[in-house]
Amino acid sequence: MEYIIIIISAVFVNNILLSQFLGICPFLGVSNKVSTAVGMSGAVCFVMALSTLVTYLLQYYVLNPLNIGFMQTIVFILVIAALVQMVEIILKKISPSLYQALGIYLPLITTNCAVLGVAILVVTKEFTFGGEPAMLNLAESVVYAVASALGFGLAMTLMAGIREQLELAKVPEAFRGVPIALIIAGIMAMAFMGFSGIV
Amino acid sequence: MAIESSLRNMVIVLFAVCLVASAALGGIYTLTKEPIEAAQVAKTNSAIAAVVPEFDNNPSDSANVREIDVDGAVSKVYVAKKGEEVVGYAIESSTSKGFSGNITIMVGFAPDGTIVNTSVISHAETPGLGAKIANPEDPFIVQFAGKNPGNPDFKLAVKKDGGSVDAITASTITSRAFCDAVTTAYKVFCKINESGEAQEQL
Amino acid sequence: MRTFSMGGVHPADNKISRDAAIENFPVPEVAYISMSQHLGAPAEPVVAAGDKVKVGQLIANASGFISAPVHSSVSGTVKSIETVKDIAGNPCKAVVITVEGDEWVETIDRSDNIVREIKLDSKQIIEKIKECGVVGLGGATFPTCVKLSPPPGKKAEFLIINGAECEPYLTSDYRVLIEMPEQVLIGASIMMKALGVSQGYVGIEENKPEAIEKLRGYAAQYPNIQIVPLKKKYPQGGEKQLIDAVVGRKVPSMGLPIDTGAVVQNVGTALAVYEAVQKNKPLFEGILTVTGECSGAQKNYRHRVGTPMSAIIAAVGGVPENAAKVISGGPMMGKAVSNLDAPTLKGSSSVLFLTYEQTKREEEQNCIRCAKCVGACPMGLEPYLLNKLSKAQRWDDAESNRIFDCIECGCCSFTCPSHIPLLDSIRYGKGQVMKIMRSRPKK
Amino acid sequence: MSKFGLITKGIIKENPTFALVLGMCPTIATTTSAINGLGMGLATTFVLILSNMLIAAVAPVIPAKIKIPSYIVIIASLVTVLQFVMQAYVPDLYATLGIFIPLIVVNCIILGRAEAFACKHSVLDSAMDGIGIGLGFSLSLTVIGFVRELLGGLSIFGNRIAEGDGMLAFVLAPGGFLVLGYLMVLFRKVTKQ
Amino acid sequence: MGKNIEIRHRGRVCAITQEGVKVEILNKSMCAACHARSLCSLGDEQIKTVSVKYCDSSMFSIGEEVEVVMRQTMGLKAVLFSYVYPLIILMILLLSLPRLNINELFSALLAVLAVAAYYLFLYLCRGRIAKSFIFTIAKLNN
Amino acid sequence: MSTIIITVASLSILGLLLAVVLYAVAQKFKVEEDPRIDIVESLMPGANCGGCGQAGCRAFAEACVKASNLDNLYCPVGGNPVMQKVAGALGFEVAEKAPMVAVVRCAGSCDKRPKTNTYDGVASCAVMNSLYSGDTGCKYGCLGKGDCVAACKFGALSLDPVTGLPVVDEDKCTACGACVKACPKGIIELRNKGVKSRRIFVSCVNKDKGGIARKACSAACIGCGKCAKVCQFDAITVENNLAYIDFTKCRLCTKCVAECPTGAIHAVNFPPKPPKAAEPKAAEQNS
Amino acid sequence: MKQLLVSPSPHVHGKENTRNLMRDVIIALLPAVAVSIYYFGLSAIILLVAGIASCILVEYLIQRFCFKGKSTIGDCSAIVTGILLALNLPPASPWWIIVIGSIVAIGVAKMTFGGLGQNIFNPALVGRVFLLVSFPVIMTDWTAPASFFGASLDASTGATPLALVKEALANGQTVSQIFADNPSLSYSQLLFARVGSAGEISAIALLIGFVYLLARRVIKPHITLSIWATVFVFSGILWLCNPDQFTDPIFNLLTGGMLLGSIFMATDYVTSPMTTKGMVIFGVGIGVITILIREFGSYPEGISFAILIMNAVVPLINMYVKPKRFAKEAK
Ligand SMILES: Cc1cc2nc3c(=O)[nH]c(=O)nc-3n(C[C@H](O)[C@H](O)[C@H](O)COP(=O)(O)O)c2cc1C
Ligand SMILES: Cc1cc2nc3c(=O)[nH]c(=O)nc-3n(C[C@H](O)[C@H](O)[C@H](O)COP(=O)(O)O)c2cc1C
Ligand SMILES: Cc1cc2nc3c(=O)[nH]c(=O)nc-3n(C[C@H](O)[C@H](O)[C@H](O)COP(=O)(O)O)c2cc1C
Ligand SMILES: Cc1cc2nc3c(=O)[nH]c(=O)nc-3n(C[C@H](O)[C@H](O)[C@H](O)CO)c2cc1C
Ligand code: SF4
Ligand code: SF4
Ligand code: SF4
Ligand code: SF4
Ligand code: FES
Repeated sequence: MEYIIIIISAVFVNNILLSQFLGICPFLGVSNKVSTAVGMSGAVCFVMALSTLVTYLLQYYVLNPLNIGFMQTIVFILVIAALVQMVEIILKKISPSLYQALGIYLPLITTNCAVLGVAILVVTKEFTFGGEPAMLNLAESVVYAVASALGFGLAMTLMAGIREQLELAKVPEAFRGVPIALIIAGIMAMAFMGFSGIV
Repeated sequence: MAIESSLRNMVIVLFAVCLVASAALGGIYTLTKEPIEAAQVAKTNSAIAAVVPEFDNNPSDSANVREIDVDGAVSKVYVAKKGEEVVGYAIESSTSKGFSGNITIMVGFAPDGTIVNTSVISHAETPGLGAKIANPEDPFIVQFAGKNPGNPDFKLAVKKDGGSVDAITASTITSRAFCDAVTTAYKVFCKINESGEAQEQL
Repeated sequence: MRTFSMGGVHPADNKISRDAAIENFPVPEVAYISMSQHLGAPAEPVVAAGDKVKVGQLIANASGFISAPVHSSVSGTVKSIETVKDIAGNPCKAVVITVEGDEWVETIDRSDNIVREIKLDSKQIIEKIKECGVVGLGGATFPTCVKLSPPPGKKAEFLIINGAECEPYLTSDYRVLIEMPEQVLIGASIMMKALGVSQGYVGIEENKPEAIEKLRGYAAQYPNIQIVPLKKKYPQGGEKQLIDAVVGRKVPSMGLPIDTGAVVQNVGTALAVYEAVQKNKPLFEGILTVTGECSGAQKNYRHRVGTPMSAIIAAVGGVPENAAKVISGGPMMGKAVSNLDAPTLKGSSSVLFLTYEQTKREEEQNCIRCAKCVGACPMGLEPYLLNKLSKAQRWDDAESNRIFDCIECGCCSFTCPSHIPLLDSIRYGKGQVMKIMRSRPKK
Repeated sequence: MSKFGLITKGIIKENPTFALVLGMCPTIATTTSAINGLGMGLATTFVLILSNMLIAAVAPVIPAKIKIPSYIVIIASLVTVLQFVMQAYVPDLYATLGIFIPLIVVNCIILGRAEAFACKHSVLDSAMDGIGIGLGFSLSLTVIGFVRELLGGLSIFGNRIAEGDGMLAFVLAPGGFLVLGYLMVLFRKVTKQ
Repeated sequence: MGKNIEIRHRGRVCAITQEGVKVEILNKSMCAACHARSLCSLGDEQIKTVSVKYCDSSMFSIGEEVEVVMRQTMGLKAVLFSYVYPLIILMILLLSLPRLNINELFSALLAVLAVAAYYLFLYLCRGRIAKSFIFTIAKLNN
Repeated sequence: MSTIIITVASLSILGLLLAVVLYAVAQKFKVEEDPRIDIVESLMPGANCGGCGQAGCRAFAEACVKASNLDNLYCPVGGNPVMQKVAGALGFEVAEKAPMVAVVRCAGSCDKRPKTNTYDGVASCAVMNSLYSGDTGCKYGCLGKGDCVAACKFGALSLDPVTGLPVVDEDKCTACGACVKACPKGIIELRNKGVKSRRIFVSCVNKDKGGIARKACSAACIGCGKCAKVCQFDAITVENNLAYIDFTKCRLCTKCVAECPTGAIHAVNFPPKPPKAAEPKAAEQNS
Repeated sequence: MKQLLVSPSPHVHGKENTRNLMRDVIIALLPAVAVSIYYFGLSAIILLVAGIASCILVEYLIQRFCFKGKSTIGDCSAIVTGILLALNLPPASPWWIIVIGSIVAIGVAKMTFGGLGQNIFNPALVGRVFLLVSFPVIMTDWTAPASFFGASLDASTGATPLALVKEALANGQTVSQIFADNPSLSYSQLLFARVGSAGEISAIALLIGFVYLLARRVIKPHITLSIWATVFVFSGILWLCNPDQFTDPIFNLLTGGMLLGSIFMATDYVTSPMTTKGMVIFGVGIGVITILIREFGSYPEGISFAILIMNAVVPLINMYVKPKRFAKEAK
């Protein structure tokens, strides 16, 4: 049950893009094609899960015991950057053709604020599930990260669909590209406010 | 890019960068440690000062903080004293019944149980609506000062639920939650009173 | 009542020339016989200036597999072989003949009696049809002999005679059905024999009850030909739609009718086949409706191929004062004529006059995404999308949305409340996509 | 380019928000009021200037392959320092800006300037560049915050100008997107980009 | 849109071997055309090369511009293999192990190990994978 | 103090690990992009028009960096100045290319070429062309629906409302050739810009016999061959009833201009002629 | 000789046009308009006039001064938006609020995208939701319908049935208690006149409009019916599970903006799918989200949000749900 609440909350109610404002740059930049958006979502889910897992362990099993919680930012960013790179090497080593297929299909995901943001949120923010606020445990953290990524993917896919349609519409020149995407995001954020209170 | 990217160079440089950076960080951390703690204390104290009469002790000093458990929820109680005399209790209580997320407030009680003032420590209510609770001058907040929840004339609930509190327009939910938090605080106060501590010090 | 399974529109049928019996149009003084009267390669002239020709004499040979010979429709002297302009103003090669008398080739049986017995065998029939230059008269003028010889591996199962005439205004097929019903049925039987099939159908729209009656009268004599009344809905006569309506099979996308076992031939084609095989008469005449509310007269003419269209128009009193558009063919699929001096062709089926009010195109507005075009498309396409993709020249996407399936029926343009000329761009896009698809190496 | 040019280009031609469309997250998240926007802008500027200068100073001795990680270490350290300072001296602002302070690390503007400018220029020029870009960023955020505060809360820099409520949507999530979108169009029109 | 959509990228032949040709992708992603590319850490700056086997390498010459064609489903499949399946493994272990009273740290390590094992498995199957990711190249006809 | 030590130790360890990982990464992806690409790209006009035959300016920049010489690479938008700079940046020699400009070879304005019917379909030359020969007697001439105008990314083309013909703005035209591809009638040609922007060309593409051509359009080339005779440089050929001036041979002597009985030969940007000339203003449309 | 017209086929055209379609929608809305004027008198008239006028004006000004194009107000779509926006607001809303709503509806949601037919989101709903989020106090201040003119001047305020139930549930009451306490929640009240937005108070008037639209073939029934079916089934399941917590399906169908939204707003051509299959998916989505928000969310009513959210999904639906093609491709 807790997991379901986390998922609904992260996907719909507190959508990482539309209400937490994380990962807006790729949202505006890469959301041109639905297929890419879907592929990106899959990749982001994995990257977020993995990096949240590792940063969670670091925070609770290294930084906190050593009393150097303030090293969070610097440690997280370095670890995430290295992780992403490592996954890349591994994939390339595993199967060059698989790696190539990925490569021409998706832009490389390096760190962006969504990945780091979720990693930090998970270990700093208190969450409430009806009762007292509490920190998330490991499994919950990772579920939260994946759900956030799913929310990211959802918003991204919707936006990509809309932009593919708008490509054939007569959107005024000055609005083309980023501005219209922002306005759509604004209206979507408004629509998503309807979910408030569901969890 | 004068330097070649050999493994040795990379390790040395990165090691050096990290070394310097971390040393600097550690250093600055120790330097700012105290001001940060002071800022936190100041923040709590000013929150306390807002809800209780003037005091001259340091209520957030651990000696003056007690943790009281009411209905399974733990609330912090800060005891404010002037000289040796207890002038009030600042009770931090929170509720999850807000419109969005938790609301944590500080309620100051005079030793007789009269509410001296209330203030909001954290909340996530909607700006312009529920967020009015964070405005100390809002009529909604003002109406609590001087009331004693123990007094039968003052019923700690919004009018819609048959109480005596005027809700914020279109924010019944927030108003209800606020009342709920104040009630919790009052219960804490009563508990202190019951256990005789308040009396003892009087 | 049978009909096709999706889409379609209901334009008013306006068959105002329905009761005009077929008249013979006078032989012109000069005939311009085009070498491009059929789908495929133009015919190769075999006469030269100064040659004398008779009616029905071969004047040009087929120049390829998909091509058809051309016969003289008049007798006289070949004046020249030159370039003339067709109805669209585009040049085409033509044999120009100065008419002298009306002397027919002797082998043609000009009597009125109906020859019922089919003497030739399948091979001979097809050869005869080929020699006589018979082409499909339902619009595409595809050489009939090709259609009657299914490619190896494909087997015809039945023949469908297309008597739908779903286009508003046109009545030439209707008159043929009323006046020469038996000839049509014999023509059908001949083609069935050629194809080796034992089942034939004649599909006729319900707004021609007399024609249905008439043909049903012969049911006993032609037991393996069934008369099928069809709902009045455009484009009931579209080949794919007709097969769907009559036998409930669907021609696959990018496929041919033969993939469903069907061969579809127009009523006029059946008549031409009858005349070619039984009467030895090559195809050099056609039935042509002259109509339109503003037209000086409502006529169904039997015309000699190569008659200048202006002569026919002059016979009904010239282009009417209030006519804004002259159309060769029906209002849904016909071609607007820009050159009235163009000669008639084998496939010419009508001259239609429309007034400005009837034909003007309203100003185009934004697409309101009402999906009416999607509902109207008999091929299950999304015209609004194909239109936009064509305009944006996104041929990949147009292809994956199957623009090549469009049969150019015009239902979408007809129905669009925003007056978007959808088919104009779709047709262009379809052309481009087909070009790209053809240029791809076969896998 | 003159020192002055270095500073001004960040405001119009290479305005990080409106022209380059970078660092969108803090831009939308923290501009619920002009002051918050300004605060975020200045915090970023602080890191930007120092990182530009530090990187300009150390760039010559850094092998190409570890350029990015070294820069990240430098930037992240600066951000952490910023966190300390803000916690100590402006705790309220720190609380308001929340997670977006640590996220300055991944703000593309900073790493971008390091890569595109600082590592090839002198310390002084890099500082100027940092000031310019930072100013552009701060200015943009302040303007967005100003508009949102005005429409959403009927106040200017925290001073109410009228009784009653503004259009709340503008201080909530949708407003951030909408205001940024329309301001960007306005910017495009005005600068004829 | 449809099922058989292809992804096409312009590329340049950079090497011809006995097995096939190697092509460098030219316009790599949206990022390549972005004005803020040099400032953005999202940027996808790597040149990607693709080796195309099973094609008539004599048809191409080094430096020639060609189009690399890949079915879109192939891209999705690649994402599935490299990210989604390991994610599923990770999640399953992470959610189920604590139920077996295994402590958080260990279950996390086990989950990560399982993912590593999955990748090892992929590595062992790389021959088969290589067969299902096939690019084709087409000459540019203009 | 211990905090500092732990900090330093942990971060240093992390840094070391990172260095190793990154070293491995670097070994795997030896793909440092050639920095010259950025440099070359920054020299490009940034129109991303594809006029160079590449996918965009960056692709062109990459192609330049990769290429062993610049013979087959030319940015029509930037023209010689840009190519010189690119060559400079990359250390290549580059031969000057004569600047080109788009020229509309049809002078069948509304008064010279009367309409014979009214077109009422979508405003697209391509659609119109596939439907029929056009709304005038000349089936070669401009359809006037502006596909070329739509194709031009530089706003160099516009339809003259009076003549109904497209007009090229010389200053804006970059000779990218998009309009040449767009015109279904093949009317637009890229020609040398010429000395002082002076050009002489036959503004007609009608291949009909003289009489027919003349009947359809009073400005048509009737293929009489007078111009070819008068040209001393063999620049003019007449084929299919149509004269063509080879711009590489033409020396701008303007003799042919006066010779043409229909004024089909246009001379642009020449100083005003003595009033004798047949159609002195005929060239206006291209200037 | 006079010049002939030449154009590609077809040469004739059906009689429908955009303006007539919009006119039919306006006619279909008249019963609801009449009812709202009947019950709310002057305030309803002010709302409608201000809504229509400001929508037209905003469209005209933007078209004229920002796009510098020909005026497009002749297609009447702005009037539809204006009426629907007016019918979507609490009857006592001040006039300026609908002007703001119109600016957002037409200016932001429609013209920014390029005008009629280009928008992704339903303009009237964007306007309404913007107002709801921006002015929650005004937007939840309901006047009870009080028959006859003039009487509305000192009309009492009430809560909409949904808000009433939601509040009471939040306060710990059970559904049956609530229904027992409030006679205004009876079906007969719900069918004819109850507290709500200007246009939603009478179910009968809206159903008449629905029948008219269907009869004139302006809309297809798929979207509307699938919303109803989904709401019925989904809320029915919840209700059967726990009748104390969840309201019954009929109540859900008759309350809130359900009818107004499902008949007039979800069916907006521009923002709904192009195929019948897609329409059903769209309708089911709206139904599910509406009930989710109503039963679990903090807003008492969710159909506006539901339609907007599904509007965002429409491009995906159009992309992947294709009409049934005539035939498969040949092998
Ligand atoms: C965007 C938005 C935000 C809201 N925020 C709050 C809030 O913070 N606190 C609250 O009590 N009600 C809030 N509400 C209103 C509730 O939804 C509900 O209408 C109200 O609490 C009912 O109380 P009333 O009886 O005073 O009208 C909000 C409404 C909207 C539209
Ligand atoms: C290349 C080509 C080959 C064809 N082959 C056959 C064939 O083998 N059998 C047949 O029945 N029709 C064949 N057709 C004719 C078409 O199926 C169709 O009858 C013709 O295009 C006219 O149809 P329409 O008037 O509906 O456009 C062929 C058409 C083309 C273009
Ligand atoms: C939309 C459409 C409508 C058509 N309507 C008719 C029609 O009413 N009658 C007809 O004989 N052919 C009609 N045709 C042509 C038929 O598809 C088919 O080509 C013809 O019946 C084949 O016979 P033919 O080869 O004898 O011409 C139509 C074609 C299309 C695409
Ligand atoms: C059946 C139908 C329903 C409509 N519903 C709406 C609506 O809900 N909201 C609206 O703003 N316009 C509506 N319109 C008008 C118009 O389609 C709308 O303004 C477009 O979305 C603007 O592009 C409707 C029109 C029709 C024909
Ligand atoms: S013309 Fe083509 S797209 Fe239009 S309705 Fe007919 S088949 Fe469909
Ligand atoms: S019929 Fe016209 S307005 Fe309707 S969807 Fe099709 S193209 Fe658009
Ligand atoms: S006029 Fe033609 S060649 Fe010149 S810039 Fe425009 S499209 Fe290119
Ligand atoms: S020059 Fe060609 S493309 Fe341009 S308007 Fe004339 S016909 Fe059309
Ligand atoms: S993704 Fe760029 S700032 Fe968040």
